[in-house]
Amino acid sequence: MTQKPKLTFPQPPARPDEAPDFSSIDIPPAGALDVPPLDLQASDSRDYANGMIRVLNDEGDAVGPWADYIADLDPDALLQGLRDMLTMRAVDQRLLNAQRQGKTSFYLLCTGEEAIGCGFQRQLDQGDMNFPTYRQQSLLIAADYPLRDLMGQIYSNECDPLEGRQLPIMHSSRDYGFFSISGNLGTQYVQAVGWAMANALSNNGQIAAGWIGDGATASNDFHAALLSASVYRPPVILNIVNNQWAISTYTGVATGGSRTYASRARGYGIPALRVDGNDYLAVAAVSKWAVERARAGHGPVAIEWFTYRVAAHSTSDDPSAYRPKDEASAWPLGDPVERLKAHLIQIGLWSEERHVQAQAEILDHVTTVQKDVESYGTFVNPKPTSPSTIFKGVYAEMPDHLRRQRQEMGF
Amino acid sequence: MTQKPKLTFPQPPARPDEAPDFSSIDIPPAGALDVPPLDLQASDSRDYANGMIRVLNDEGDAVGPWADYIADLDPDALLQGLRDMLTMRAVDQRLLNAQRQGKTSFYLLCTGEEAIGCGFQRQLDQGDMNFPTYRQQSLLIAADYPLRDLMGQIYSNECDPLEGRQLPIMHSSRDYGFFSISGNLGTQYVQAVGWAMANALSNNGQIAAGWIGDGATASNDFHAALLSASVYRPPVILNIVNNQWAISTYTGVATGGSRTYASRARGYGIPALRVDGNDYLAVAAVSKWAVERARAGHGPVAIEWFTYRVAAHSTSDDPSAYRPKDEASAWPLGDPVERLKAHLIQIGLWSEERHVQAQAEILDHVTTVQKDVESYGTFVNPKPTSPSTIFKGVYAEMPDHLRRQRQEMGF
Amino acid sequence: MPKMTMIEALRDAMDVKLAQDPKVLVFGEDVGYFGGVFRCTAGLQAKHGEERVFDTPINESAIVGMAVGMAAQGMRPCVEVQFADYVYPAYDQITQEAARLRHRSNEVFTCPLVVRMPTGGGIFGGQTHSQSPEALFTHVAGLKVVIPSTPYDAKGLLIAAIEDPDPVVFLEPKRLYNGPFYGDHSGKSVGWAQHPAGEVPEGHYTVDIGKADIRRAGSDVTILAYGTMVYVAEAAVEQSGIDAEIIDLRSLLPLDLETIKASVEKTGRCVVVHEATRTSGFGGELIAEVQEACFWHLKSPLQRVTGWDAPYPHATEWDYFPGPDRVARALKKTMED
Amino acid sequence: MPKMTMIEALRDAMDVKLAQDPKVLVFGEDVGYFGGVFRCTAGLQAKHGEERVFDTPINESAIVGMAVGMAAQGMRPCVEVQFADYVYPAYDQITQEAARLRHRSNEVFTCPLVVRMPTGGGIFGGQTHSQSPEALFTHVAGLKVVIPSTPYDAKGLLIAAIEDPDPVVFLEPKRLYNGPFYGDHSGKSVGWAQHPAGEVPEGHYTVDIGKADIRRAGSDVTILAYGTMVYVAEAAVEQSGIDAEIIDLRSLLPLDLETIKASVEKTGRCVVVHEATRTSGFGGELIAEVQEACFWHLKSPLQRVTGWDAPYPHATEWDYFPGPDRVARALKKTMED
Ligand SMILES: Cc1ncc(C[n+]2csc(CCOP(=O)(O)OP(=O)(O)O)c2C)c(N)n1
Ligand SMILES: Cc1ncc(C[n+]2csc(CCOP(=O)(O)OP(=O)(O)O)c2C)c(N)n1
Ligand SMILES: [Mg+2]
Ligand SMILES: [Mg+2]
Repeated sequence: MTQKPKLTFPQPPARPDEAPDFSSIDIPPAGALDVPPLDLQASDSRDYANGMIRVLNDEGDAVGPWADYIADLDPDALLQGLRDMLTMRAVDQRLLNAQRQGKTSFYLLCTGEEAIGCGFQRQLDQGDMNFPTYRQQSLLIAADYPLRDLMGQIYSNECDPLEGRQLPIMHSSRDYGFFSISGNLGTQYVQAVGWAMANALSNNGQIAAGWIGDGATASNDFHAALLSASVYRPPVILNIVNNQWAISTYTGVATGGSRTYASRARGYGIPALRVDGNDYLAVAAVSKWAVERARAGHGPVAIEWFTYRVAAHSTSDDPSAYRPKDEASAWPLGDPVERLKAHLIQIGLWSEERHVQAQAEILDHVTTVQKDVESYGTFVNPKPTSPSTIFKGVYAEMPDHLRRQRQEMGF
Repeated sequence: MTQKPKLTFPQPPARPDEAPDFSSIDIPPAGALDVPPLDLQASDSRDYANGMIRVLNDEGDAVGPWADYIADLDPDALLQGLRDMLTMRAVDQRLLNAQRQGKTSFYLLCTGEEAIGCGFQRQLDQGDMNFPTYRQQSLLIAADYPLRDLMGQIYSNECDPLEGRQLPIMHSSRDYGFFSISGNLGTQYVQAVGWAMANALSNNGQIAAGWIGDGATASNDFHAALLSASVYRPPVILNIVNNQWAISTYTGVATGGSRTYASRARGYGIPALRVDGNDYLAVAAVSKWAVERARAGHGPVAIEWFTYRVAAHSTSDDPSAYRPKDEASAWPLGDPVERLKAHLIQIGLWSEERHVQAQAEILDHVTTVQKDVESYGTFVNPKPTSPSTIFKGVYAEMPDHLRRQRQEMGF
Repeated sequence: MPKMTMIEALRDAMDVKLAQDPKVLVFGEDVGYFGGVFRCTAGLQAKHGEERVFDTPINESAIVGMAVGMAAQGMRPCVEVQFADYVYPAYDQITQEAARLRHRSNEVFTCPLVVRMPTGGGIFGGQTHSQSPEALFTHVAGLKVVIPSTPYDAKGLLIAAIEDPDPVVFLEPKRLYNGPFYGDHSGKSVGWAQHPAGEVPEGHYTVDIGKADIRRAGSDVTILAYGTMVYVAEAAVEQSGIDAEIIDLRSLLPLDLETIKASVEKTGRCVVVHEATRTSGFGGELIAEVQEACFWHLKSPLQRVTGWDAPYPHATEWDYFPGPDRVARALKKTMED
Repeated sequence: MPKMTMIEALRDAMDVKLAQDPKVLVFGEDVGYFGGVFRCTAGLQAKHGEERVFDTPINESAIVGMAVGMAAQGMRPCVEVQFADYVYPAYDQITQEAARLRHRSNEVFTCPLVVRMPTGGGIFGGQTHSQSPEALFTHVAGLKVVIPSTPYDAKGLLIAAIEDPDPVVFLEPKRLYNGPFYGDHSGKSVGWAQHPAGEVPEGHYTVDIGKADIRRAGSDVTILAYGTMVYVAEAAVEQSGIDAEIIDLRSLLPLDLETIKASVEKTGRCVVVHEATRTSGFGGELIAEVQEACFWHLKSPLQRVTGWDAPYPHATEWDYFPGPDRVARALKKTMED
């Protein structure tokens, strides 16, 4: 079997002119994996890193040990989960529309990935801190972040807590456990480790959670983060959102020969689990476990959330140029909203009618806030923030040269 | 077993005031591991990554499947291996003395690690390229690099192929398969991958070998290299020299929770092996296997060479400040020269007398070359290279501003 | 002659070189199948194959680090960093490795590579899609740094960069990709088809690295500009009515000091314009050189019009972007002084 | 008052702050148990514990990245990069993260951290132990950049830096660690015990960031220098007999333009000295500011004496290092012009 050295170039399962094909993705049955002890070691986490924790089966039943693990979750929490996801989807849709109408410069959806941020955030406590990427607005929704602030940021108007400084979607809110987003991929991941170290050193009982996309696991700071978490073992949860795509690049270009991203983390001696990210119950259960583990002082843990980026990368992107148009509908893990809805109906907590009604109520609420926020100005109807915000907060105290420049600007 | 989150700080087995202690290092018996097929997959390499390939046992016998694998190595090759290591040690000693006498600004020994570079290099072909660190001068010795060039570089005099530009030990020789050393740790590792990719693309049959220290595996480019090798699968061997120390920092600070460096590489989907680096036969055998594998087109492979840095980090360092003075002598894998010597005596190819004689001859030869090279100038007796070398080769063609600066300098 | 946008001209340059020289390789994030987020490499993989044009993981250090190894082994990699704002993870490989490899190996190993990156603002990209980091490269001996302002120059300079025996940082003013931009706050610009510099010859030609271009002859004051600011300078000249000589530097390192000197000796006044933050921007270097070379000809202090010393903002982009008003004001001031 | 070397002064600054403020943390490569390759942190771990002073893996991006996260969560990390030449892997975290965190979060998250790094040559360290990368930081809004030239300033500035609410890049001229260095090619220098600035008060005091120090009053020409070059300038003044005013900038960002302006308006001449490569070095910025502020007072072109635009060499170090001869020549030239 000797051959000439020849480079390999990882390929996606299908390109635009082909039929979607996820046959090579192995989907283990729901309920197959145990709940490990909180002090799980990397060496004992192989099956969790290579397998997939799933709770909801195709029939909408919650099954297996992880279902038992969150059996005490009260019905309100489940309904809240559904409402969170519906709110997220409504917000995304409304803001996408706003961008299409030229009312904001840029937007980016998390469609299909709502369960991950919504389910995770509800397991955190006040004071815990996420270090998100630009696709985790769902954390804010489930943190009950005021929609006015969220939308204000998108319109860069007076309602924007960041006073127009940042590109839309680059939210920041300390009070709601959402670290200021950076456009530079990966950097936040090692910062999360540092924040968690500060937590441990100050003994404040808080934890931190890093977030990164599958594509960005390739960045250097992914390595920097795993390494430092592995060395100092602070209370940090290292989340990897594997949504199969990084703009136009298939996840295989970031996976390389690794079995899973979770297994790569395991190579650093960090216990790692892989989870059905479209299964709200699996997300809630594993998040609860991970949060408990971190808070109890068992050190870092890595979680690969397996999902699919249903939307375009952003409003600057058209995915039909690089993947089949109908790939999302072929995604074998389904839609997180539909799956939770089915389960809630199954257990008698929900119905089609209530669903339709809830959707309408939520859309109504979101639209009302949006209209109000838009009254403070949009891109087509600007009431811009003062240009002098440019100089505000570059430093705690404005140095002379900035004062001179501000004067030159006319302020 | 709940506890408060508390940071861990990896500790070395012993500090200066303590007795050396390597009891926690697990040394498997020689001959325990098989020779895997050339197309070994990462998933099948677990035992190789966590175990240790050893050929020479405590009695000096070559045992097990890897001994058979190189059974056809002719006696001259073994004797050459011993001579290479003796030469390396003599060169190191002479140059250390020169530094102590103020004849050069800096030096750095590879004592205890000679088997690795010497054994590896002899398995390469002309045209293959190493991307070494500053502690792989043994590659040059076993490539029969002219001692005059090697020493010239140390004295930065007329004999220096680099014309005094670089710090002593930062060798560079394309003809001898030794890529120009950078002082910036890690950078060469991903360059090796790029070079190997160029080999595959040009179909030239050559391979590349990256080298990195245990401490420098923490650097970002270690990750960049493993990742890109994993994605494109070029003919590259990724060597990790784990000599237990990174200046004053114990290897545990770079290992973190990983079992071994080899196992970390395996997390990237690259098959990985861990080898007794003080066992010349194990080095030669595994190197031969890896070179064959790479050349046959089976993609990247990672090798952790397990060894001990007997010397100080460099002439600027005094290790007695951070580790027991006698730690080296307690090192359970012994001395590579002594072990090969014992084996050669055991199989009747060598004797104490011949050893003493060979040592004397080698020292004599090295000293003769050294005296000659020193006649071209040293730090205490400088005949410096022309200052205009500063401007030579910054660019292929000297731009105007450099020409003006050179004139300003007086040339 | 065919009309091309700057994007098409850049693509054409790579196409020409890929066809001509099997050693040329093109890669980067989203560069392969899709053809780049700005579509600069669209169609090149389909035409030249995946071994020549390919996608990479999101690791700029790996992209440049691989390129350094390839270049040393005889290839001619031309890599893309998706935005100049994301070049920093590769800063080590570019400045410590590529830049010094020739020198440190006494010219035995060399590093002929090109790092392309879209630079500058004016597209409401906020602080991580708008930066102009040229001064961080001009400080590094061993690098060349170029920045075209027309499709014609873009193609000619990129071919020259790929053929250059040394590493070239190739900055692409993304605001000019589709047309010249004069700083109009509506953001609108006419396309390159309407501009004479949109005429781009087919096939192989080069524009010399290290030669500036006098974009407008004038006698009152010299404006030194590059990239998007060349057009802003044109607009400012029109607006102010001052007869300025506009020099498009095109190459920042090496710098065409001769052309600059001749101009400033003639005009006695000089305004430097760039989009990057002011402090330690390339404008400082230009002023230092000009005052030294032309001191006895100077009639008034050299002026800088630059981005403010603050992160590039999103909403107030036009208050940050050094537009024609600010340049015109500086021109008037220099004439009054 | 006790006599201290610069190393001892730096160590004392960290010791004072570690004792005073439980939020202060010190870490970096070899910084913990061993106390740093230059021994700046020797004894601090033993005294303050491993949770406060510790060793890190060899990953500068991780060191600064962790520090950013810690600083945002209320700590005051003071980290060491072993040589300034190795700061590049951390360049992204310093310039894109630490520098902009306050601004981008509208001051909700802040980043009070210090990145210490030995800088400059004169120790035969070759191209990767001799660099002076200050200009790569002065170009970045949101950072402060300081560089002491005496033990007194080193301690006072480091305490001020640790207490500063914003990120500070703290450059330590390693050639001055053990004594002032006047550029003598023998490499020898007397220790700080022989120099008045070796007197360092015990306990807490600060030197304001942003204030220059007039090291020698003079009337003929102003020399702007920092770090090791302050002493080289002193030697050049002695050698040339020219009555120069020597300003030790101490803080490059923010810059004490007032002090500089007052001096150059008086002398009408100015020579800038730094060890970094010339093109796009901080000297360019200084000259641009000075000529703008003092144009009508200038009697001759502003001069730069800098490292050459080439990698820092090993054997020919003294031909690269801008020594007293070159500075004296520039002083004479500026007086003749
Ligand atoms: C350092 C850096 N390089 C490149 C980019 C450009 N970029 C923005 S998003 C993106 C893809 C990220 O994909 P992934 O991490 O999978 O996240 P997803 O968009 O799928 O949520 C790229 C390449 C960037 N922002 N930062
Ligand atoms: C990027 C970078 N950071 C720090 C250093 C300083 N440094 C030089 S050698 C060294 C230790 C390296 O240890 P290891 O990789 O284990 O190699 P060994 O010396 O043991 O062969 C350090 C920290 C450097 N050269 N480059
Ligand atoms: Mg993705
Ligand atoms: Mg080591």
